[in-house]
Amino acid sequence: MAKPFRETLKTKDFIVTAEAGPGKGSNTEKLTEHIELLKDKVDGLNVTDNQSAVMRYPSLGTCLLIKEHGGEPILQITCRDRNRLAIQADLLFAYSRGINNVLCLTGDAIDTGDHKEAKPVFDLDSVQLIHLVHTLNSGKDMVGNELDGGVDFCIGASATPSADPIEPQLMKFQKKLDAGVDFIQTQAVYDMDELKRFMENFHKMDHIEGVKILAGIVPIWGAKMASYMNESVPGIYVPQYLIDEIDQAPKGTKAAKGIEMAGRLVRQVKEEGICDGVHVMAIGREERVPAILEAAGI
Amino acid sequence: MVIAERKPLGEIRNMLAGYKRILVVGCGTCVTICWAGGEKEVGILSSQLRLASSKDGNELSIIEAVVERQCEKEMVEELRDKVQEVDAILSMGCGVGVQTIADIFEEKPIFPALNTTFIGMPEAEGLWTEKCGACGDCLLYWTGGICPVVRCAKGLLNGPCGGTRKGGKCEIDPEKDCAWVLIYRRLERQGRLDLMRKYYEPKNYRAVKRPGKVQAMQA
Amino acid sequence: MTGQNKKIIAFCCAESAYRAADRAGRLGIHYPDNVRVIRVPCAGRVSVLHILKAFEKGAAGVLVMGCQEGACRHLTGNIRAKERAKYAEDLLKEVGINGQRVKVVNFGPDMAQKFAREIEEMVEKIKEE
Amino acid sequence: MPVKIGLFLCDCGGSLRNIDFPKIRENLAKLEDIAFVKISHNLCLEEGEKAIASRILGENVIRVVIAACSPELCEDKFMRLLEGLGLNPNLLSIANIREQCSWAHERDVTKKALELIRMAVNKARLLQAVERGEVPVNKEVLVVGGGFSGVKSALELSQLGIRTTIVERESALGGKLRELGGFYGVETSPKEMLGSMIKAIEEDKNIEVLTSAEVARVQGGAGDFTVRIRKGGKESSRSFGAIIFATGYRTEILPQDFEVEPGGNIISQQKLVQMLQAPKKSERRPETIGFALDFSDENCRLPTLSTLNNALLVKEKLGSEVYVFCKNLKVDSEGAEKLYQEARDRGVVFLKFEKPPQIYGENGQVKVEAKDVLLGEEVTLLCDLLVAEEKTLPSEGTESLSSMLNLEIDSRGFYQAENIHLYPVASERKGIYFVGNCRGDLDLARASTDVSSAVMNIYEFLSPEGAIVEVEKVKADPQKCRACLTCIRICPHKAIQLVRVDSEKWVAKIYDLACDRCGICAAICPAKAIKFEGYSDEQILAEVEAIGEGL
Repeated sequence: MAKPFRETLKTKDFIVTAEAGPGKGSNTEKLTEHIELLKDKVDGLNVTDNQSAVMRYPSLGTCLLIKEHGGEPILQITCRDRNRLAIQADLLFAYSRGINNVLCLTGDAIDTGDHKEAKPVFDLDSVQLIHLVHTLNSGKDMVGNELDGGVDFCIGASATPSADPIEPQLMKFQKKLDAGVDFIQTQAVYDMDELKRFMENFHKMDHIEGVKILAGIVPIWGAKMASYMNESVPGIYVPQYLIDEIDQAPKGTKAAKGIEMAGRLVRQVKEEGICDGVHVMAIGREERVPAILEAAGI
Repeated sequence: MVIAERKPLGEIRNMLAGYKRILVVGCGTCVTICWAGGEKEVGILSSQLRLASSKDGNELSIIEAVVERQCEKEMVEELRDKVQEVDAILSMGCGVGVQTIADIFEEKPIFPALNTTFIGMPEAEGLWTEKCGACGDCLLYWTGGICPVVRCAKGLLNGPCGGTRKGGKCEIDPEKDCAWVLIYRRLERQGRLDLMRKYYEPKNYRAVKRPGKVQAMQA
Repeated sequence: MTGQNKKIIAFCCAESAYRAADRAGRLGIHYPDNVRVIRVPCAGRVSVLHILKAFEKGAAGVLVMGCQEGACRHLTGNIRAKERAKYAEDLLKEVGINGQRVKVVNFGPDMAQKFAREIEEMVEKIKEE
Repeated sequence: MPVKIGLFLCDCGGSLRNIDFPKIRENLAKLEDIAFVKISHNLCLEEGEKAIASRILGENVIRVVIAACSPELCEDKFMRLLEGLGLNPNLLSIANIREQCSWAHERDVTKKALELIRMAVNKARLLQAVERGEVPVNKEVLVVGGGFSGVKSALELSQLGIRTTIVERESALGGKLRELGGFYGVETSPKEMLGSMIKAIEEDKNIEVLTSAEVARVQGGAGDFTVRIRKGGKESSRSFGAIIFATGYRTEILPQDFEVEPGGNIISQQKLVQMLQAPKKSERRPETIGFALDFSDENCRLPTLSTLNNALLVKEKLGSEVYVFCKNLKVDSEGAEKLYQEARDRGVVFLKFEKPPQIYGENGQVKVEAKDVLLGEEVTLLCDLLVAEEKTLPSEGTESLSSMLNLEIDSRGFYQAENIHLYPVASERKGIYFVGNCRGDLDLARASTDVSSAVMNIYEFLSPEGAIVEVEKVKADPQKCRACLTCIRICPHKAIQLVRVDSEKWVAKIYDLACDRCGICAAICPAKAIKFEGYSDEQILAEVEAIGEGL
């Protein structure tokens, strides 16, 4: 059985998490393969919740699968698809089945997904969700009723180090820290100077004791894919010099080059001690995560 | 001001299939100002309908009329004689106008010629943009007069989200400014950024029990 | 009803197109006689409703003839006419009438040849259908 | 009682052979509201007019349709004729059966002629009378800018008995007059001219001068402008009938044209004039002075003039060597040709070049290298001083003033005249005029002609007849108007304002004096509230209606 993530956060000096993206359908074969492959290599396995507003196998279901296989799941919850009743109910269920790490996200807009005519919920936003989890942790529901059987979640949130303009993002980040989080998994970072500036800002903020920052790593496998992400995946800004680098890699060696580049980023974060760990999001290429970690010397 | 937009002709003609005598009613207030359902647009739609039906060889007789304000019972009442002479009514008012006419002339089928889109203001000549969502609990006092409930794609109270694009643009549309970046810049200029640093509780989305009702005190 | 008696209505700006039409007559330049000229003070006076009503009353083609761009005495008359013709075209397409039947033409007061040619072109166009 | 229409057909002396007039008469006489159908041969002559007069007076006709030649030729004459008979001239509708019918087609066009006449008859049925009336007009004029053109305008207006107010941004009148060296060939120097002008202004009770004052806001339309003037921190509002802009120009050296930084021995024309008028003892007399001209800007009438003037001034005062580097000297200003000859006679050397000369600083002097077109070889000259080329630009504030008043400015930023050939001094808004250099670089003579034509325009505009207009020919119906501001925003002549009707409802009001009768507002009004009498929607659609009727 994997160690609870909250312990790992306290004890381990370089934390590695990865992301398992469920497919569109009830067949969980491939998903299980990914879980088996990654569960022992990472300290926590995030599960996306209808990523990019595309309808998929549920995040809660995948977490249960990870628990059954002895992994340490991190449940991602977005505010796009559920209102405050549904979110609280899901959290109670998750905790009762041993899932006690949650990443609170606002969620991608409906327009970026494949059900463009759906009614967006956004009853809460990420900061309000963090407050909600704390309320549940204190044994009460959102309107103050006592819970028969409480919960105790390890709470995570995200941040966008390369946002432009950066000041509004930093203010939002401060609100999340004020609300109280245990760990932060950032959006994809590529420019280490930007990340360093972000970390400098972080150290000047308050309520940061014990908060672990994991740098988000999204490997790129080709120039077209990278520019597509820039264009339509929210919160991702791949700098041109990296797009050119992957572009120059001869055909057929793109995968290896992608792994090498991602590995280089992870190693730099580790060796220069920029963050407390990394969160590798391989978006559909989970099988390459071990190779990336290897390339980074982990 | 209520903003509306005319439905495509094809959709309107499908609604009117089988009806021979139609009353096309414009409204002289909001939809005139936003060029959707005023007297001129009534003329244009009626002319289109006559042209289309004569082209298909079926006869169609149209009476054109304009009510000062379609959401007032007394003003809609003036249509009574014309309504007798027709099989169906095509209203070019906003959704409220359509329903006021429907309530008064219950025996006659009523069809909307417009799509009521939002409460907004003229941005440029012929261009209107949404500014208010009538949420019933106005919070413009702490956002520097920019409404995130309507102008932020996700209606966040503790914005911005992580998806803002380079240059402070919105996640869903590179042309659209992120409302929260606009709020940040305005509050910064006014030196009131602490308003944005504050945490805001989840919004009371039932401030107005829908469908809303307002009972004013007897003046 | 439309296209049956094949009339063309030409809204002519009194400052330019109308004078070009007169000049064509004076120079003996002949053109098809199924055009009916309606004199307007400026091409900007022609509204989309006039264009649609012209078709409704049986016109097979409508020409809105204004001054050269930049030479309009009222600065924006001819540009507005162009935008309105575009709107009228879309409205006609919705009805199933070929949008080409509406056309905005820019004139100088002495362009008699061009006036005749534009009428001939439109007569050709309405014959095709 | 149906409308009684008198219909006159003119067969232009029998020359319109491809029209069967009796057939048309027989067809139209049947219509019950046609009083009579008179065929004649020469309506345009004396005889024809008498025929019209007698028939109209004979029968109580209240609408007249004339089928004849183009309205461009006969409309005004027939309108005056009707007026003479006590009939409102707008109750006339003309069918063009000559140029656009008989002459335009070979074969028989009786059918087309009939249809054209039916169109005119349909329109005539709906015509309404439009009375002429005088619009109260404020007789005072505002002159913005106190330079030569501004002051001259005020003086000339005052001679015609018109009160003017000059608003001048600087603390004293004069503008460029205070900077220019001299108008060579004109005896009085700028200083004396300014002096005499100011004396005339002071003695003239018709002219009020407000210095260090600025126009803050302008509202209203032709004949009735309300102008807020800011002076000494206070704003006062005054009303005027017309406004003349005489805001002049400014000159600027274009640093990027020189490798060497201006200043030191590269100076402006103005600095040269100051040196000549008040030579400081300490300065060494410059041996050679060079002038650089039209490097980058073709429209350089003024720089050419000031170069020639100052070159002669240098010859007269210092007698030093003078070189003028130019591409092609523009001498089309008044007396410029003579000035050029005199300069040549006094020994000023003109060097013509294709490409702009290279200019370097060299131990305190300016080295100029250029390929002289006439000599066909590279020429290098050392000058103690180089008077740099200056670009003429509109004076500061032209941009903001024009946007405040919705006036057009041309690509170089000067005010855009309504029609550069026919009405060079008029803006596209009636009652607002531009004189002098605020509309492009003009020499003294051209500026004076500007002033007199603007003054004449204003005199006519403010005279009793000038304010006679067809009252409410284009009118926004207060009942139907929704004050949606569309017409106000798009009117090219800014002739429409929002006004309160019986002190509560806002509606659009069209100012007859400023309205140029184009009808763009009537076409765009979403409530069809604007009626353009003579070209109303109903009247235009009535003409369209006739097309369906055929024979």
